Amino acid sequence: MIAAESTASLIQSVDWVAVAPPTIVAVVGLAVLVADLFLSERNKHVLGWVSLAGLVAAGLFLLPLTDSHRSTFCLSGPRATACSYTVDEFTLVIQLLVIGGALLTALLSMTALKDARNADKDLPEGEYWFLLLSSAAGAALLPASRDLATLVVALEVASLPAFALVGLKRGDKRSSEAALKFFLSSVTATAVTLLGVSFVYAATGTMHLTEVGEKLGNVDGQLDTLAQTGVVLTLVGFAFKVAAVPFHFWVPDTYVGAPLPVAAYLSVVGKAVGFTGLILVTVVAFPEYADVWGPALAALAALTMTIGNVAALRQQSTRAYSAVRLLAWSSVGQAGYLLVPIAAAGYADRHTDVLETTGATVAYALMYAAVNLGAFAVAALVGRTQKLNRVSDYRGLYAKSPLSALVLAFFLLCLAGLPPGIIGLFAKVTVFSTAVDAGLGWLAVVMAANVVIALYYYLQWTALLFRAPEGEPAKHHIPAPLTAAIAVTAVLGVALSGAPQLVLQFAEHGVR
Amino acid sequence: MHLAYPAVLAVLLFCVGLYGVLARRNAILVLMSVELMLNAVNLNLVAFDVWLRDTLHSGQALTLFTIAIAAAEIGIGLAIVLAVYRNRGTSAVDDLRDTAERPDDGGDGDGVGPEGAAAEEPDEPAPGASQKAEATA
Amino acid sequence: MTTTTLAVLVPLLPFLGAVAGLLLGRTVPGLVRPLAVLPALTSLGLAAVVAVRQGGDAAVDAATQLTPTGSVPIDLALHIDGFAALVAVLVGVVASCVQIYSTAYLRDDPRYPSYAALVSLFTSAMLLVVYSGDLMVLLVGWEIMGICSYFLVGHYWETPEARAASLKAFLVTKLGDVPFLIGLFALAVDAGSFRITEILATVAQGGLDHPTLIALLLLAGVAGKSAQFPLHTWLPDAMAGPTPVSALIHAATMVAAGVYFVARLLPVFAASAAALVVLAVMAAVTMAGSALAALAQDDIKRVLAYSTIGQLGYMTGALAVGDRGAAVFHLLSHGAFKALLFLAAGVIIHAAGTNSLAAMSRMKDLRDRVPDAYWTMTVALLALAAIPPFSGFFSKEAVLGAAEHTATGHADSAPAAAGWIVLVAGLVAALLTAAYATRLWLLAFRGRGAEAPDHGRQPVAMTAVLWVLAVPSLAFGVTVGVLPDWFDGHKLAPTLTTSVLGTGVALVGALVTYGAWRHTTALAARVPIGAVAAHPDADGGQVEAEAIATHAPAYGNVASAPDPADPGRLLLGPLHRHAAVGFHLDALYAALFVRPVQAGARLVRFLDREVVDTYVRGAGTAPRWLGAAVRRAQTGNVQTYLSALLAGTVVLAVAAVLVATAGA
Amino acid sequence: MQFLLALIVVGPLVGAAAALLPAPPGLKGKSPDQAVLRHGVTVTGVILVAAIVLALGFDHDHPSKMQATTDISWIPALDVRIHLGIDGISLPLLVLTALLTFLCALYSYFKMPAGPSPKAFVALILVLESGTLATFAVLDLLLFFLAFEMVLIPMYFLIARWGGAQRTQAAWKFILYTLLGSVVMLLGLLLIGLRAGTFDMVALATDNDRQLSTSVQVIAVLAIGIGLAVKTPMWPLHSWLPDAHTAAPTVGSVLLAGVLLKMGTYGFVRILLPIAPDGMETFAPYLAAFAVVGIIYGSLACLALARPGAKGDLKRLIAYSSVGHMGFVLLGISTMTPTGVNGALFANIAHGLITGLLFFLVGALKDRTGTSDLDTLAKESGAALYGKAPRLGGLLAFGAVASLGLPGLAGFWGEMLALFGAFKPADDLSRPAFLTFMAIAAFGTLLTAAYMLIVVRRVCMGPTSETQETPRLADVQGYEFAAWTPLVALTVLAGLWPAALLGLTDPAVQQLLAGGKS
Repeated sequence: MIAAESTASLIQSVDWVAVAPPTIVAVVGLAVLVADLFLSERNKHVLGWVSLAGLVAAGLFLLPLTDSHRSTFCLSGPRATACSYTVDEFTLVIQLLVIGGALLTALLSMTALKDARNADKDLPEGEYWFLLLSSAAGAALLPASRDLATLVVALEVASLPAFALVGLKRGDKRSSEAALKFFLSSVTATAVTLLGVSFVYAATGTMHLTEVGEKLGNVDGQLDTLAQTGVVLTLVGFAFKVAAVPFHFWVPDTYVGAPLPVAAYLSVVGKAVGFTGLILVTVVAFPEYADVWGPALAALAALTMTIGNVAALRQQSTRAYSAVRLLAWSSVGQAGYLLVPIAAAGYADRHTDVLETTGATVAYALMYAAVNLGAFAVAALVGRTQKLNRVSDYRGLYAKSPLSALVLAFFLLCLAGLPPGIIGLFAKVTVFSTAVDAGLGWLAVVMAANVVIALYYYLQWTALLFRAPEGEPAKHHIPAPLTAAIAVTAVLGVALSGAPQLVLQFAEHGVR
Repeated sequence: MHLAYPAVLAVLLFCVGLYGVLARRNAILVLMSVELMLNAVNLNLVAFDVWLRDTLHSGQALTLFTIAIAAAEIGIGLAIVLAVYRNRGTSAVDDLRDTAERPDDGGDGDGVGPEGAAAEEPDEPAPGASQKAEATA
Repeated sequence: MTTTTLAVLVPLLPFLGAVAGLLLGRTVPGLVRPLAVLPALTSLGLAAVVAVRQGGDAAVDAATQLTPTGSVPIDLALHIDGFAALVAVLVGVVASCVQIYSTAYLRDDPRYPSYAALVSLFTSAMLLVVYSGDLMVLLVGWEIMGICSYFLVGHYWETPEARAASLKAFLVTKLGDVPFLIGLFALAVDAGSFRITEILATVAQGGLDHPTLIALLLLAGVAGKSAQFPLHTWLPDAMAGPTPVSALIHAATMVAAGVYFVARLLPVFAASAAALVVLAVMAAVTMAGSALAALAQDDIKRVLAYSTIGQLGYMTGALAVGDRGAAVFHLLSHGAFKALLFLAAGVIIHAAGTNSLAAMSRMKDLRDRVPDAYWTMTVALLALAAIPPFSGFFSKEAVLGAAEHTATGHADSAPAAAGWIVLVAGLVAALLTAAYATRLWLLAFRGRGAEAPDHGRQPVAMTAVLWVLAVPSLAFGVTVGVLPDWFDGHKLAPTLTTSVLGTGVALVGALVTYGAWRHTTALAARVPIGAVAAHPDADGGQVEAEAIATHAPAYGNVASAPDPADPGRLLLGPLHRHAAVGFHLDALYAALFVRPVQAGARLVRFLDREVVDTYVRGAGTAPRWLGAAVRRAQTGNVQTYLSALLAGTVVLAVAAVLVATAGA
Repeated sequence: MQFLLALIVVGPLVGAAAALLPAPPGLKGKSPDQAVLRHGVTVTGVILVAAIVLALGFDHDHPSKMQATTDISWIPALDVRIHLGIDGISLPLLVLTALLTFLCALYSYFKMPAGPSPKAFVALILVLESGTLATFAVLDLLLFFLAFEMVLIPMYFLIARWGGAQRTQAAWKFILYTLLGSVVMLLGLLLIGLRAGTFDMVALATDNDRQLSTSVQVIAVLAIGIGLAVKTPMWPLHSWLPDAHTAAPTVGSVLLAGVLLKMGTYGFVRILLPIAPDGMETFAPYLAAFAVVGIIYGSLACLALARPGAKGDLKRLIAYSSVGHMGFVLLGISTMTPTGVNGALFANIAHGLITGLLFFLVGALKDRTGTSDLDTLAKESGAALYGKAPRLGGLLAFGAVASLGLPGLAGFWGEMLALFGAFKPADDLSRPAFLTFMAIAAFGTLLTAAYMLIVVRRVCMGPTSETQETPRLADVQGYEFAAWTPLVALTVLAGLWPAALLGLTDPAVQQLLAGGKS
């Protein structure tokens, strides 16, 4: 009997419903990989629809979890509260963001894959879908993880397939080169993070975030500097994924080299992984060391914004792939805005509205995800005819396809934060208010300057859309999935502009 | 044994790996030094686990995970390096400069390149090769 | 119809006439002349009725609130006492005469409709100033007069002189109006209202805390508007406008508004003795300087302009000695005969084809060509020179009597010094006035040489008006007995000593000039001078425009002419050159005001382009330059990326730890 | 009444959307361009009628009470409520905006500015109108910021696509400069909103326990003041205005000068004066100093441009004159007295009418002679416009005279009351400082008169040599009369009967300055 009990106590009870979303995505991924072996070249597109269905299913599974807080993989015995996998509102929102982002990327990928198949540039479909789904699974796992081990594993599961995805265009020299750069940078960052984790483990003796939070309070004397170094080093890995400044060098090269849907995926879901990790680590694990990571993140945010916007400013519109590179630099700039609320959380008084300030990051991220994916979708549309995807190729898009030009203009102005992009404006206002509330006056002024610099290149591109086109405006038919992607993002953007409360509610009462 | 020995050894190992990553030209050697860094962290974790006498042995559990992750990384890393080697004939890390927007010299080069390509693009469908060729211009 | 409604109609009718004229001017040409003349005549009649009804006893007061302002409300108020009633009548008379005269003078001028509308707008503004009981509404009338004078002086905008004169006229009066406005603010704040009655009540209780400063501020505005010493330079140049305009604006009404304003608010000025002394000095300098300058002018209208400045000096002198009755009495009589002089001058210029006295002195029996102008002008000149039976004698003696009364210490309202200054300057000016009056009469009508050109009879409208105005110039002295009960009771009859002194001095002036003229007239034959207008048979306005335009090229400068036969040149001797150009005041003002402002303008232009813009452009290039640096850092070599990554980590860790330890 | 105000604010947006759609068959005019321009005229006409009905329906006995208010929650997270309402201060501005936009639409119906599709032109003007009307009608700080920014993109495209020479740089300078100002203003608004707990202007204005401490107020006034000063424009932050005006099309200039500049000064009166009085007291002398320097600087710049041989552009000159006039408005506001603020609001409306008229006239002159450069127009001694086009010359003279502040026309009352306010500023402001400011500003009126009349001399007057028949310019057309007579009539009406505006604004300003107590 005792053995039974002891064995019973050894086997953890797993709450399958809580774990459902990432598991479904992973299982479907495996199914796609296996199915790829049996399918002939002709009906490879079925895999696309299967993956799409899998993602939708995972999305639906989020619904039952909305009511209660569920935790699983908890420690047995006295410290029952420390669980590795917790599903709370924050997790659900981020999982919604990840799965939504993956869904839109899938839509873009279906067109990209079909074009690649027509132009017989071999882009292996089976592997593509498997890698995409596995990366999505990793990304979905991360927000729910509540201990450092799961966090690092989730980070790696999200990143490794991404390296492969970037390098998937066989025979394309730039794609493999981009993959290598992305790989080397990411791996180094992960090594540094692991080093940080080990130091934190040394100082606190536990891996669970909540316990780390308590133990960090009373670290004895000489381990103190070790703990502080550990805290900062742990942030590096996630700051790398968010593409904060000193770790942003890989972004333009990778986005240019990677296939466009993958670049879109990285800019949205990759970044989501990064700032979710940052929030969990800083807000849940290291509240005691707020005076360490607070100023660090504030400096990072200011630097990221400025460097991102200023570099985007200098993009010449006639350079090859300048459109994608501009979107890359703009995503670096937007990462700066995402970091501000987290930095503000460091300055807010400890226990009252700590989570309310990071809620602003979540709200801004939702807006950024929808709008950025929309912009990438239109870039993909234009990229289908103009191979080089230069910004100057967008001249006179209004004459060719008025609707997509209007939509792109709307997205760009949302990113710039100017009406008619009302949701962009209010998201920025939320971020501004967290900075002002936390007393980060200088950061707010830097943000103000960055809004102006950002407007320059966003509006330059928007103005270009409406200028008279050179040469004959070639009417071209837009494939179904691409139209679906653009339509979804556009409707999402306009709906949110109408009722920003849907997104900004997370900024109000925090994300428990 | 006092904790300091393995900790210092781990940090030294980490620094050696770091040097390898920064100094080495050949991609394979860079991968090896990355592997070295990860193993330094494993050593660190195991040492702390023993020192803390952690009943849950979470340090060693994480080491197992890290080893698994390192294996996966090396798998992908080698695949990528192989692809780079096949495409460019060299795996030297520091002359992979194509995706960068060459700031000045290539400035107009890039500009001219695509123009040239765009000009000759419409008249004949660019086979994969020519697409590659002009991209490297 | 109560007196108030009549009084409201007086300024309203010309205003409506002006608006109608401006709107319908081009569409219904036939209607223009009646629209110009009728409102003037009816408002004259109504003004007379109001004057009779008011009859010198209690002032007619009525007010409704024009607008709240947040502190001191502005009311649309009427305050008609004896002075206001009579001055309104004078304005009505002169305005009607000018309108009738203009119908003939500008017969075939295409821009007559706008001209007539502006003159009636001007008349309504002047009547508003005369009747208004609220200082802010007075200021509205005050400035509308200024802008009407600007447009009317600029009537011949083809000629460069008119373009320059109109701008100068408006700017100099506006320069005076700026301190004037500040003075009004001070009054309003101390009295708590813009109403004249309240202000006078406050002054009575000694409520003004800086009476001298307020008086000086108001004086600046008065000097600007009434062309007194410091700000008089615009009046001679304003002669570039048509003669009827000069007759109305620069003789009878606008320039008199300043004097009228001071008369209305005399207690404010009387509150500070210093202000009265300043006023006296200003009057003295004006009288003497302008008389000298008048003697040296060659253009007939500029002589009259300087003479107007001198006579206004007399009125301000009377105010300086605290006797506003004498001042307004002189204002009324001067208004009549000076308007007559200007209108007659218009006729003469039309007949002779030139406005230069030198040219006229070389034409024989010009007086037979224009007999009406000759006789009426002689009457007016005698009145100007204050020869006994004429109106000028009585009004000027009233002023000199008041000055003598104060000088001998009897009056308590003004310091004796002011009295002496005004008396002495008055007598000197009387002598010089007689001198230039005789000079003008001799040069114009006693010319020798070629036969004056004959263009037939002058239009009856012009000559009739001359006779109408001749009546008051001749007979106005009779009313010296009945006027005081309209004014505040001071006796205006001429006292013996001043009248003997004044008349004697005047006769001496006339005789000396006659002697000088007999001596120099022989030279006239040897030095032929004469520039006659190109279109002698055109209407008065056309001839005058050409005369003005040709004077500067023909004679070297717009004021004097190189005529040795001019008695003025003999009398003034070395002073002649300076007097001709108004003692170089224009050059002084140009150096003091105009040049620094232009230098300031150049500085601002430089500042705007170089300094303010460079900051803005610099702010633009800074991010661009930073962007170039970042793009250069993007080398593409992955090892630089890694080293940057690790360096960043180290820097971040060290900084964070330091901040934490320093912080903790 | 609420529905009317909501219609006024949202109507133009719906119109703009409709303008982009292909014209409905009913409205098909001679050509699609004609149809869309007619659509523009009808929409702005409806809005103008609605504004006039609103003004008539407005309860003139208590203009200080907020009327026609709608108050529905929009974003609880940011505590943003769609709170619209008008009182004595915002009603005149609302009507002025509706009128000016309607006149612009009417003018461009007959004379389409050179540039691409009129469809986009009409849509942009309608969005611009909606933005400006919202700015004056909104009573929530963040909505004020949203409306403040909604105006930027349309104005940028108006200048960049339909403008004249160097339009791109001018458009960039305009939008980036104003955006920086408005984002800095956002910081101030957030500071107030977060410290005081609500973004609602009425609540903030009437709460007298002043949760906002003086230091917070000082920072807020500085931040918001900079944003509003850029828009006004105040002296050192004005360099975008001349370029924007020189490059903008006629209609763009009229709207920019007539309406957009008012948003800055309205912000001062509606937000800073009631909500942060202590902050304003610390900054009042500096604001007055900058305003006065602005007056002198603007006038001297105009004098430099008007000098023969300076190759000055007429539109640039009028732009600098706007800097001068807005200097008076700021002086009025900085006195913090009912008289001064009344003067500021009156000068606001007067400047809108007069400068709008001037820009229309200069635009017409530029269409006729092909250039607005003063030297080419007035060759050496004047362009004699009185002779060539008497009515146009007359109107230009009227505009110039109204602009230099002739009493009896609208321009005078605003400046006079501002000076009168400065003569006796609020009791805790230093009297000698404001007296010197008043003296300098009064001297400024003289400079204004100087350059205005120099312009009249060089453009309207001049030799008409009968020898060669001077090329008769086309005199004022029918549609030009239709567009300009309302402005002339209103200028004269406001000049002769100032109570029409001051009656409305005075009670509202008294209550505003008294901290909403009375």
